[in-house]
Amino acid sequence: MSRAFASPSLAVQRGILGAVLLVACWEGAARGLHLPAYVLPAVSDILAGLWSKRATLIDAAGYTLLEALVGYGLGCLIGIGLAVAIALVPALRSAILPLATAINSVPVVGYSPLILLWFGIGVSSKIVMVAMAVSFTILLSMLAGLDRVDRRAVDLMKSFGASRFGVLWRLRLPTALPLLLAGMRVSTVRSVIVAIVTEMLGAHGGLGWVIYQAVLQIDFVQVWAAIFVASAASLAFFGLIGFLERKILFWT
Amino acid sequence: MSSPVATSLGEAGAAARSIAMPAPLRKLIRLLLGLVVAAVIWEGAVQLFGIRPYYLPRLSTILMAIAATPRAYVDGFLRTLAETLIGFASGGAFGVLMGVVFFRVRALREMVFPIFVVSQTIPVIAFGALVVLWFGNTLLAKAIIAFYLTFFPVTVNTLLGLETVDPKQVALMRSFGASNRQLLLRLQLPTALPQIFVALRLAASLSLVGAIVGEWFGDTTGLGVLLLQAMFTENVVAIWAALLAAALLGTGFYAVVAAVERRLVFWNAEQ
Amino acid sequence: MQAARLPHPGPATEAPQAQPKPEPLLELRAINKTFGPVAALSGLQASVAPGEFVTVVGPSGCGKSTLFNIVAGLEEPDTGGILRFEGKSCHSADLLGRVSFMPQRDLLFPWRNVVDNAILALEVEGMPRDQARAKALKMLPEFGLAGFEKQYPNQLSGGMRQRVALMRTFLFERDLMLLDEPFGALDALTRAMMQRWLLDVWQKYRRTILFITHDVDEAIFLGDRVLVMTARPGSVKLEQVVDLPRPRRPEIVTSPEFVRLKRTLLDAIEEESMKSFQSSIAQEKTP
Amino acid sequence: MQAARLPHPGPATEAPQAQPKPEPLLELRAINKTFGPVAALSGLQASVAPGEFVTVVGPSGCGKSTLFNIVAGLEEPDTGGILRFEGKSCHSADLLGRVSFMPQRDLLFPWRNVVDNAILALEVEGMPRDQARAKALKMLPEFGLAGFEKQYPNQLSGGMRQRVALMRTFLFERDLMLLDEPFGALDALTRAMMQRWLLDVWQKYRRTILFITHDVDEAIFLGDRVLVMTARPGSVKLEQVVDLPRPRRPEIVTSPEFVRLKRTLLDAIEEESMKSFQSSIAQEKTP
Amino acid sequence: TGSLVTAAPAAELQKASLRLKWLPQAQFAGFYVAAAKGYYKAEGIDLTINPGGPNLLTENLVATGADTFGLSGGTDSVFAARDKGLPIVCIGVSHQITPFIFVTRKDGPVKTIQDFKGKTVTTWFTGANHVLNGMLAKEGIKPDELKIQPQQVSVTPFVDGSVDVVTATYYNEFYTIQSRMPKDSLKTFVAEDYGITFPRDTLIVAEATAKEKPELVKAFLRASLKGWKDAFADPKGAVDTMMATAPTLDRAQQEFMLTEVKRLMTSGAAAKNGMFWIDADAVKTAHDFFLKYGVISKPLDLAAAYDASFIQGVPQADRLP
Ligand SMILES: Nc1ncnc2c1ncn2[C@@H]1O[C@H](COP(=O)(O)OP(=O)(O)OP(=O)(O)O)[C@@H](O)[C@H]1O
Ligand SMILES: Nc1ncnc2c1ncn2[C@@H]1O[C@H](COP(=O)(O)OP(=O)(O)OP(=O)(O)O)[C@@H](O)[C@H]1O
Ligand SMILES: Cc1ncc(C[n+]2csc(CCO)c2C)c(N)n1
Ligand SMILES: [Mg+2]
Ligand SMILES: [Mg+2]
Repeated sequence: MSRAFASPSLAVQRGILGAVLLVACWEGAARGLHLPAYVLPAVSDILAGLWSKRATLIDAAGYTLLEALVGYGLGCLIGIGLAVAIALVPALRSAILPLATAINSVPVVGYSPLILLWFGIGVSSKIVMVAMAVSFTILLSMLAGLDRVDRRAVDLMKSFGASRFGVLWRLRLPTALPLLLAGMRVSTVRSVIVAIVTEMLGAHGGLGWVIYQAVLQIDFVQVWAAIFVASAASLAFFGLIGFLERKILFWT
Repeated sequence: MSSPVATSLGEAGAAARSIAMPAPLRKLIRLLLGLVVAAVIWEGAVQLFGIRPYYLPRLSTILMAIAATPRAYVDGFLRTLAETLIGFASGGAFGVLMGVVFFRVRALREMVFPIFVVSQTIPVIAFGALVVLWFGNTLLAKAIIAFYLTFFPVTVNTLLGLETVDPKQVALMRSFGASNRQLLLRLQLPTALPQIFVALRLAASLSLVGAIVGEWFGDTTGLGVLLLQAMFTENVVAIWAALLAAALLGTGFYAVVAAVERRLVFWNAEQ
Repeated sequence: MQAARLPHPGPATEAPQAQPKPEPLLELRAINKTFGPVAALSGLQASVAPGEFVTVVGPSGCGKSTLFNIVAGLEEPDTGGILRFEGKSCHSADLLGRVSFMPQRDLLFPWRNVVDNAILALEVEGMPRDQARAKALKMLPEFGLAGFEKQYPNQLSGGMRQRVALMRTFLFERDLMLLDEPFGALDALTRAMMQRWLLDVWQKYRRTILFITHDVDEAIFLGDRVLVMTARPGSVKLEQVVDLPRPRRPEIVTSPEFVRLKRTLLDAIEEESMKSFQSSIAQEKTP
Repeated sequence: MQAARLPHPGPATEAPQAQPKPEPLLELRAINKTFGPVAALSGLQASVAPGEFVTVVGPSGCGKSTLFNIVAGLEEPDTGGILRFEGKSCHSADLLGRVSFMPQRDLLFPWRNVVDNAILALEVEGMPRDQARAKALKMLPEFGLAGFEKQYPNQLSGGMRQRVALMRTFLFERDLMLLDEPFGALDALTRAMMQRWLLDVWQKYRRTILFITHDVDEAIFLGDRVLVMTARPGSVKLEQVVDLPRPRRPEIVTSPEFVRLKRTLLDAIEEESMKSFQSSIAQEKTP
Repeated sequence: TGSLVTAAPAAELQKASLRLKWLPQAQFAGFYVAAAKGYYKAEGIDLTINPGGPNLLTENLVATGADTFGLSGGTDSVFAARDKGLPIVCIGVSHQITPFIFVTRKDGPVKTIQDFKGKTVTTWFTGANHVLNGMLAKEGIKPDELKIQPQQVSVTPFVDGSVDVVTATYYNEFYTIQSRMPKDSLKTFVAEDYGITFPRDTLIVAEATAKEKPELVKAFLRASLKGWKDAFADPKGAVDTMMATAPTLDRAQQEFMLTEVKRLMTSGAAAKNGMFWIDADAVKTAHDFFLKYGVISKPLDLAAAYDASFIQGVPQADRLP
């Protein structure tokens, strides 16, 4: 009891200590060994660079987050939709699942050339890439969730006279929710990363584009500043979905 | 699995199955059949709907392109496979190790784990250039990128798995006078194994991502190189050829990991 | 003592005992059920009168749950058998939604609170939520759940969870209730509490109950009649009328009549369970 | 009948009954144990003679498992109490590895087959695997597990799993065995089989057994002595010597002496369980 | 890479690497030919050729010592690197004239550069954008008067007509466009016509290498030049070498590329002075140009950035193709 009470704040303190140590080592190495910026810039320089370029970086982050969020939303819809379709029409399973697994076994980056050729270097190719990456994760976790349902609970619902849809709505979907949300949480970081990776292969804007440009302009402080912003954006997105997850899954 | 005391009905069932064909062979045939059907649909659809080869070339064209320069694809496949394997093995081993260390040393876990989490929000491609800078144009550099992508899920799942150990089982072992080491090897790691394998299956895909992306940083051979080459020469057929090779590698490696899982974590699969 | 904290469901009336049976509510004749090579039920014969409390005991795997699944409409028996409900011959599937069924585990939905779990069947029937909730709220005190309506299952003890599951079954107002080992997961003491309470509630609502148990004491304590099933393939081996007066006090379990009944039943069960135990040892090698 | 398929562990000898006790193997005096604000045990007093079979009953949460954890060396009691083992005063931790302990659930390791589960304790002790396996293989028939040595736990029935767990406990040859509701998860019929079998094995190996159960019939059927514990904080409310002859036949449960003992114990338990039941209902609102 | 010439004693071989600006293709044929024929070994160099990639920066890898030699972006990137303090020196310039052209359709609305106004123009923001800006400035057009967009990997948007003007290299995209559109349907705008020369594909080394191992640098240049001469003398053989290195390349395109690259490498000052010649005037013009358009922040020491002594150290005969 008392330990459980004491440990959260201790954990936070240790977390902060860890972060401080890391930053100190980084700063110390960069300054102490006089590492040039193109090898590893000091954290203080990166933060200064971040501040001076904040307008550009915020714009770029907004651009990337837009792609990530739209793709994420689309991916979630597709994944959930396919999973529900499979749950309602079991015959679809043997058609959709092997195809999905086969497509999913190729890294998403592998598709980037085709997606860029098909959808251009604008926002749409990023959205498609993100949606692809997200929808597979969601489909698989949602299916696992829907399948996890207790057969006896299904029988119970049926004995009440519930239809296939009634069982889905009142039993399968709530049962699937924990796994679905876990998949959605993991997908947040992935969606931002996929957006950035695709941007680096060609884009009109966004953090990946900023990073690409900055590499070519030999501005490594800006590269790292953009990485910091990307990381912060990912964490915020991750935190948001994690927060929603805890709110929604009050019973676990 | 076969039983010395089987009922006659049970034996009849088993006999019916063995007449049909051994299960692995049946699976293989079904897989091949599926592939053939997919190939026919692909080939047919492209012809039937007159899809421009620029968007989707015919499967036969792609296969012929591979057949024209088989060495390039075989070499690329093997090279990427090597990078994937090294990254997977090192990432898996380090991931399990860190999972155990974090499980044992709570203070370290609280200090380092958040940093691990943050590190995973950084897209590899953003610091791939740095890896080449630090580790050169070597197999090691690619493997490190694959490693970076794989270790974290393994650490997380190892930790999760170790934490699901039933305290009653721990009490039982301790009542036998078990040491910490015995506890870890005989109880905690086996308990965590199913969870670890969930991550390893994920890591199988991720290490391939790492290898391919790693090859985008100035490598000479590999499926990633072929993909990049094809992409920038707008050679759609070559893009598809590289994709198919990657799909073969990805599915194959995943299947191997899954098969090893079925073998090692037999008690979970049979529930 | 029995009502110490448990609700008292009104003045207890004497139960009708071994009266000349009226038209049976449920009638089963020559019921067979096979799963592939496994014969679960074979030539099963039974009937249940309206308002009767019939308990069923039998060795593990003898087909008790299969019998319930058939009566609940979830599983069709092999052709040839006769299934009559309320005097009319019917298919198993016709009974879907006409029998209230409580499975072995409580199967509460963790995302629904006590009231919403209780009204699940009503919701499926299409009753508006508000109306269903109002109905359930009125019933809460009788089930010893007053004040717990907003709690979620993970906040309840095992006994309370079983009461919520029973309330869900009672709210699904059907003439026949099927209870499959409802107290199997409870420890012996909580179980004794729940038995007494169930009798009180039953005597108030007067539903017909078919009740599976493994515990002979429980079967005698609760039932008007005990059906002993044979080892697989299951059929009825013995129908024992329980001529103990109601309401039954906990002390009854050490009364001579009770002990005499128990002896009879134990002997019958012993015979069957040895059979099934032996065959299970032989079969366990092929899980 | 009882030995139909079960192994017969040699000629059963008469158990020593209520003899003037020799030096006790285990002695507990004034044992207290608190978990933060919760007092689990308070002033517990008990002793167990070598070779004795002592059963423990008591309401849920009264501290039975806590008592076992202390004796198994897993939990230190509060200072002040006296714990003596084999005549010597000791700390709880000194008992680690000196008492063979079987927890409530079988806790078999699913990745180990029957033999390897059985030899777990021997392995921990450092015995080479081959030697340990050979030893276990010789014991298999007695535990009704002959031919099952290569099976994995998920291929076994509940009764067989319990026998493997018991075998693991027996192979860890210590003078005192602690069995915490070993048959709690079994259905009533399998449970009856296991009880009779345990008596046979015990009479062959003559270990001292401390046995927790919720089932009064089981406590009387098995024990030389039954300890009834009070509601939390637990202490011994009643020590009832069971003066039934051994070997005990299943029919004994309907014998008048048995029923008389049951009545006495039930009354004592009833009183305690009502206490704990009421306090648990009062507490459930604040889980 | 088998060696045709008996190599110098292995013990004396000095390890070195060349980092290219892009993946293996005929644009770099000479280096591969030299390596294949053992010319580097003959000069005592054990040379590894490392390809580039979309997210790699040759200047950076050479500056940090990860690679010894680099075939980097061009004069613009050399200036930018020096401007950021990267200690690199240019030891040779490969493409003596601007390799980029701006392509439009003959029957389209764009007849003169004035017609760029209001049109969609795509270009690479990796150097080509400076050329475009310079050409527009020469014509008095402000960049915001047209829609300049980053150019994607593919030229399809141009072929499909959704882009009016596309940027191309003579040796690569121009080939792709020509293979996908009717012959003679294209019109091109050439930088030199607007008085702009933008030498690209620069050979660089770290300052330390230039100072401490001048012999190595000279040896590298000699071997490379031999390779290029062979490549131009026997284009078929050179393309064979490339195809052996990257078998999935399109042979016809590689042959076209080698022809174009030969033109770029032997035009301008190189026609007289030979390949990799550093034309001080062209460098100065480019420097002033970049200074004017803000590509570099301050005037640079051109002598420190471009060291012509190494290439001048090679006999002229060996430099001429
Ligand atoms: N869907 C099914 N498919 C195949 N076999 C089944 C199926 N359902 C039940 N069985 C088999 O039928 C037999 C009877 O099962 P059932 O569940 O009715 O037994 P039970 O009497 O309820 O047992 P328990 O007391 O353990 O609950 C068992 O041998 C079981 O394995
Ligand atoms: N580690 C612990 N921390 C806090 N409280 C504990 C701990 N272990 C046991 N308790 C509390 O001590 C009391 C006694 O628990 P114990 O497990 O000994 O009961 P029990 O008699 O074995 O119950 P049951 O019959 O349900 O197994 C309970 O109220 C329990 O909540
Ligand atoms: C993302 C990206 N887009 C365009 C180019 C330019 N480019 C593509 S191929 C080629 C010819 C080889 O030098 C050139 C100049 C690039 N480098 N990176
Ligand atoms: Mg059942
Ligand atoms: Mg306990």
